[in-house]
Amino acid sequence: MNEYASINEKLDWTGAKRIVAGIDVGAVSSKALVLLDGEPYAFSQVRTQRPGESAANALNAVSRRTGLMPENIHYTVATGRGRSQVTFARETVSEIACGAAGAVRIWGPSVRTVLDAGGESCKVIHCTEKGRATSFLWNDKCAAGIGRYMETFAGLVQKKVTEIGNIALQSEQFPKLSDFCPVYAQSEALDSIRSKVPLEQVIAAYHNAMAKRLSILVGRAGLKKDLVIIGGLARNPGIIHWLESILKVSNLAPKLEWDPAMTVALGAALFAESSYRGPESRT
Amino acid sequence: MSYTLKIWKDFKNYQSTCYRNYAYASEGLRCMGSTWSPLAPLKGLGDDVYIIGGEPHAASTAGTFPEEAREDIVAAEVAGLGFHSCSYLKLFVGEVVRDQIGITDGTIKEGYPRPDLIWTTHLCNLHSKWYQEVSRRLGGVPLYPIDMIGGGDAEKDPKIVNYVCDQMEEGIDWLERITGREFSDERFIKATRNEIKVLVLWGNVCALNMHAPAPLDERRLIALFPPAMVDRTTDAAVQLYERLLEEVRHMVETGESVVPYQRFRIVYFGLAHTYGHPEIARILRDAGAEIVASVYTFGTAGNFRGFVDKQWSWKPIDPAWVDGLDLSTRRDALTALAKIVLGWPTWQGVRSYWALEQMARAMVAEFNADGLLLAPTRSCETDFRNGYIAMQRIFKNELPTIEYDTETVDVRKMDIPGSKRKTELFVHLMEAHKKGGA
Amino acid sequence: MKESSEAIIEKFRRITQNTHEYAKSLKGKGRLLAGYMCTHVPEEILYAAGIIPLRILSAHESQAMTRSYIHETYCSFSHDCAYQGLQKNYDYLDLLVHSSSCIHMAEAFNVWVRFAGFQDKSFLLTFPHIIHTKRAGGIMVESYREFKQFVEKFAKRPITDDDIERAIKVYNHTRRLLKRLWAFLRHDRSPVTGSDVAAVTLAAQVMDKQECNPMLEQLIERLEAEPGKEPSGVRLMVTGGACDDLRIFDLIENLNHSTNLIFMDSCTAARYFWFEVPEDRLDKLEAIAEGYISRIPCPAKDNVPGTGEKKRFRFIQQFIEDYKPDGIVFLYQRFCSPQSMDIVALKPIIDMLGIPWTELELDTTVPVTQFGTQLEALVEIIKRVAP
Amino acid sequence: MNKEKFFAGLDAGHINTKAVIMIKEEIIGHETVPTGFDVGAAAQAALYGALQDARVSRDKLSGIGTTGIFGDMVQAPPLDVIGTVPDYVAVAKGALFFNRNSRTVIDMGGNIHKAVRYDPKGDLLDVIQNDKCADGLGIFYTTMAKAVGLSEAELSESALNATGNRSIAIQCALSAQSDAIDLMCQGVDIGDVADAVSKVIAERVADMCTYMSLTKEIVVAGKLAESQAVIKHLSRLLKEDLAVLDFPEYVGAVGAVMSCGVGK
Repeated sequence: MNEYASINEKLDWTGAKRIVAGIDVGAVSSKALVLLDGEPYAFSQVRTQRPGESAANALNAVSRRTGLMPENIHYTVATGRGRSQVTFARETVSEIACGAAGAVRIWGPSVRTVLDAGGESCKVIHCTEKGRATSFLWNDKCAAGIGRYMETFAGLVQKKVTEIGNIALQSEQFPKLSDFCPVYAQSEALDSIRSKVPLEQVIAAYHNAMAKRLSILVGRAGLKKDLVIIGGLARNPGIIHWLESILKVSNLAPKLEWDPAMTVALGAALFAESSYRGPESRT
Repeated sequence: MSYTLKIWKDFKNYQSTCYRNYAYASEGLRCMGSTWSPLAPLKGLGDDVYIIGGEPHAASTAGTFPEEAREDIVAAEVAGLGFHSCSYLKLFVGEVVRDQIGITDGTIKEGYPRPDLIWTTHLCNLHSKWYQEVSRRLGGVPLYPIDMIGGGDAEKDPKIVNYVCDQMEEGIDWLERITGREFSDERFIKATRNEIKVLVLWGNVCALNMHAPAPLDERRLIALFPPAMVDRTTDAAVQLYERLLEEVRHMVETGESVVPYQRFRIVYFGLAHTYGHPEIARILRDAGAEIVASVYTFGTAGNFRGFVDKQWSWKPIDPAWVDGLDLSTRRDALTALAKIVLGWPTWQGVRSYWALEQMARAMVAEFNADGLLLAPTRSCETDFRNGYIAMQRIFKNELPTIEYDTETVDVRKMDIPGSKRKTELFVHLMEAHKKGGA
Repeated sequence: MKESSEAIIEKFRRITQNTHEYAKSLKGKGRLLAGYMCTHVPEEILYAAGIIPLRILSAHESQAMTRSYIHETYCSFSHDCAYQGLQKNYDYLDLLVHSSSCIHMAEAFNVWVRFAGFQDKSFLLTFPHIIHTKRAGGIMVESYREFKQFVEKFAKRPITDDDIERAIKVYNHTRRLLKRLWAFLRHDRSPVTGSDVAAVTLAAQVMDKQECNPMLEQLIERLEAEPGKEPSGVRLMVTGGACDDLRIFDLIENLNHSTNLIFMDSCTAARYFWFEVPEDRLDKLEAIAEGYISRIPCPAKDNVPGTGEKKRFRFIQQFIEDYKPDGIVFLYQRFCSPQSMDIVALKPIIDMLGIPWTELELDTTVPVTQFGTQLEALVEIIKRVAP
Repeated sequence: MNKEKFFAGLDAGHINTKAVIMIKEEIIGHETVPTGFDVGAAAQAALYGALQDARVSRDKLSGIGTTGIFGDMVQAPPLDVIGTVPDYVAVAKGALFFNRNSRTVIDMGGNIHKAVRYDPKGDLLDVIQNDKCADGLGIFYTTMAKAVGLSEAELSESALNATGNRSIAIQCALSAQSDAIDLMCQGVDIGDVADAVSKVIAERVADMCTYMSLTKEIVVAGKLAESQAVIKHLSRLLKEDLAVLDFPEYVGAVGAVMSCGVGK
């Protein structure tokens, strides 16, 4: 998916009093999310290649879909690894604070732990009922890139990254792969060609291994309920299934009406909203 | 026709009994620590002293319950231990975290039995930090670490021998203070002689592998030395190893072996992993390649002639020498013990690259090896990783040499695909070498 | 016109950037140079013989060429230092000295000795692996004595007690000056930044102390005269292992939010000098041993026989009390196991004090956006940022 | 024409399966297909692709030599395999076929890399294979090209035009990727990122090579050899002239034919 934009048809930006945007320039994809008077209105996602450009492209994708022009936006907050490159943003906030704020806005005040499983990094964030981050754990170096490696893995098994997650659900039994390092897991997966392990089992095993690695990070940070998962990997049913069974939690699956990959951008937009309304609006 | 060891069962029983005693003892003293330490001083406290040692316990737990072991390690990482710390350590701490303990007889006891004291050594970066963490988690168990300073021919350096003796001497006062028991020198001295005897006997067993065919293979060696690790201070242990030596001697006389088909003799540097990973052992076996000597199985709980004027030898020490040792005073016994412990090959290599290199050279020569297999252990902070990479650089042009990563008990970090690939290549290179090629 | 504090700090920074150039300038003055890789080497003994000890530092150059000498799973600092030897970057050294250290730096030392031509100009001191054993001092004195004899033979001159006493006093002076410099960081509106202090401290480890001390005195004098910089922002304390990469400390003080780096507990910073050697003792070697035992312990050697206590934690808690950090940065070398064994036990203590923390896992390269994000997130948490 | 003896070489690797059709000493057809977890199917596809490319019908084949990590798994009929050799044997024979004076070949594949030293007959003298942490360098290169939105050829191209001198972690493909992306997020020029990516691959391969004495001439095989940027750094690090073989990706497959004692 190189460019994608969606819009809440019920809203119309022309009449809006406050138009703010959150831009999340992630390592793999850049997202833009626009709030109209505090309500999510438009969302877009593009590949991150040159962060500055990608941020602009994300916003342009919204414009093409809505006619809303960058100059119509009153306030923009940038977040994500490439946030420093977003020249048109008024301020930047870390994806940790944004992830917490966005997650609580979507899943409500019962959220205490947010697993942000992104393309290049995974973080476990603890937060208050108001969506304020109180602590976080960043993946250790050996657990970097789980998201992007999932794409690479899909390529190796010649499937779409959007379909392997479902294939992973087809087997509960399989020879385990290393759940310590994506490179090891990849090598062992390739080696299982020799032992003629059925492909769906290899795919399941790979998802199981990556979910196990994520669950170790969650456990290490401390699993305070409710747990929610955001970021690109949250779209992957295989990862969700294994996280639920390993961590013994339920309802990790994304909400139908909400793409979990938008959550951090939403958080940034919430920061933009409160900055635009001024300090008194801060919770 | 491959030979089956008669004494096999007795070894298994001895090991399991030691662990059961530790796990289920209702009275007596539970002592924890690296059994890679002088153990005799503990026996000065009485016969009702039950020992659990970090490495052998972790190893046998992994051997007995592979899946549990994997979960133990994960539990330790969830509890915050380092992703790159010793996996023996993590498995061990993992059991404490999960509040259970696995025993080699295949049973798991719920509720981790709290030790009364920890008596251990420190040489690598982690050895005594391991037990600091256990002690912390169990609410502060008294801990006495002995600084096993050294490497190289430390056992010949009076300043180091005295340093270790003095620590043990103070340790004995500490043991009395902590346990409120009176220390019996008589018991201690007896235990010391046993401990040294077992170590020397094991050295004799290993040295018999210089014969062709080598009577024992890596898989048997790794299974036969744990009793010496678990508790080598008892009369029972001495008798076990005397009988083993007798049986293996007889094998040599009759030219028998547990694996008679031996086209290639391999010298192995690394923690034994062929036991836990038969698929790798199989590649070697199918090609008639056997590991006939390995520094880990030989030198972790075994003593050899070692350095005689700076030249290393794997030739055995005459067991009669032990009976002749003058251990009339506590200090005599401590000195003898310090020397024997500092003389363990595995330790001499830890902080001395030249010792490690000499051991390898001597092993290749004395065991008439066709190839050198180096398998550094990813998570090991002692000599099972130090210097190994450089050794490939040094030996590669002298004889077929292969190096691949392995692990003690953390299968997630093992390089199964790579080790299979490289093992096949290894066999290919030894073939070519025999033909006068590579 | 007197030099400004900025100018003096710049001088120190330049020395950290051109350590070889500086060392060669000493050589130009006819001095003998001894490199060392671990701060357990008793510099005083070398200095007493007129030899300048200087710490071997890494170059932060990402390279794989040491992977065929040292195993992957050794810290990037040891790999990088080994590389400096293989690259012959330190060939001007007259001597390489090491004391049995953590396994990682020991491997780096081995590479120099075996493969980088230092076989015949190196010395390895026997040094306790547990610093708190009752007899540690005793064995240190014995191995110091052997070392002293070696140095006398090497320098072709006897080392008198007066020589050693003079060296002790020079080094103690450096330590006191560094402590005074660090003391600025305790207060609000410090006239000097933490990253500058880090740079000066690092420079001191590669300098002739007789040249270093006057520069430190000048600097402190200037700083005392200056009004403090802008009111301090969020106070961050670093605790961890070897880090001679000043980019990290600069990064910590150049975030989106105003921050001050107020303490660095590591063997390339506080652990290097945070102790003194008793002066005017009869037995000089005993005095040196006593001094080195009283240091902030290296995690690899920190275990009190009988209790298993980690003395290092007492220091850290004291530093927290004195320097009042708002947040803590665990900065440690990837693969440094002793550090991780400390951190697992330290976190509960830090949590109890209610101080937020984050972990930066060091490699040769610095992932600026990742570390930057982690640090900014930490500051946001401290400032309770929320929409 | 019917007297002509046609032979096929199949190199079944972790990532790609390569096939060549040869007549005597001449390569008349070749094809690469992703192995994609079905070695048999990939072998068939590669073989038929190569046959088409050579305009030779299946029944004209006198025999097939196989090699590669899964070389022994393509025996399934209707493929009449006349011989299977290990990848390091084939790559030596293949390298010698392409360059009679070569004595060392550095083979940089998708998942693993190795160096092989051989005598004038192409028989092994020494072999070194990569460490575990250096697995997947080829995959990494492909992934990074995708990440920065370039083809692999373009990645090499822009690396060669790099102005800066950036470094990324060399621990493994994972750390390297993570660092490369970090540079990207700092807004570093793509050329510099590409250069750092090529450099890290060369570093790992060069380091492995230092275990062995590399006898001249030294040649390079494998798909990564197509990256001039990688070769540039590799030759700088080894301080050696490196000749990239024609069809570097097919050296193994050709070697498989040669190893079966045919093509002479």
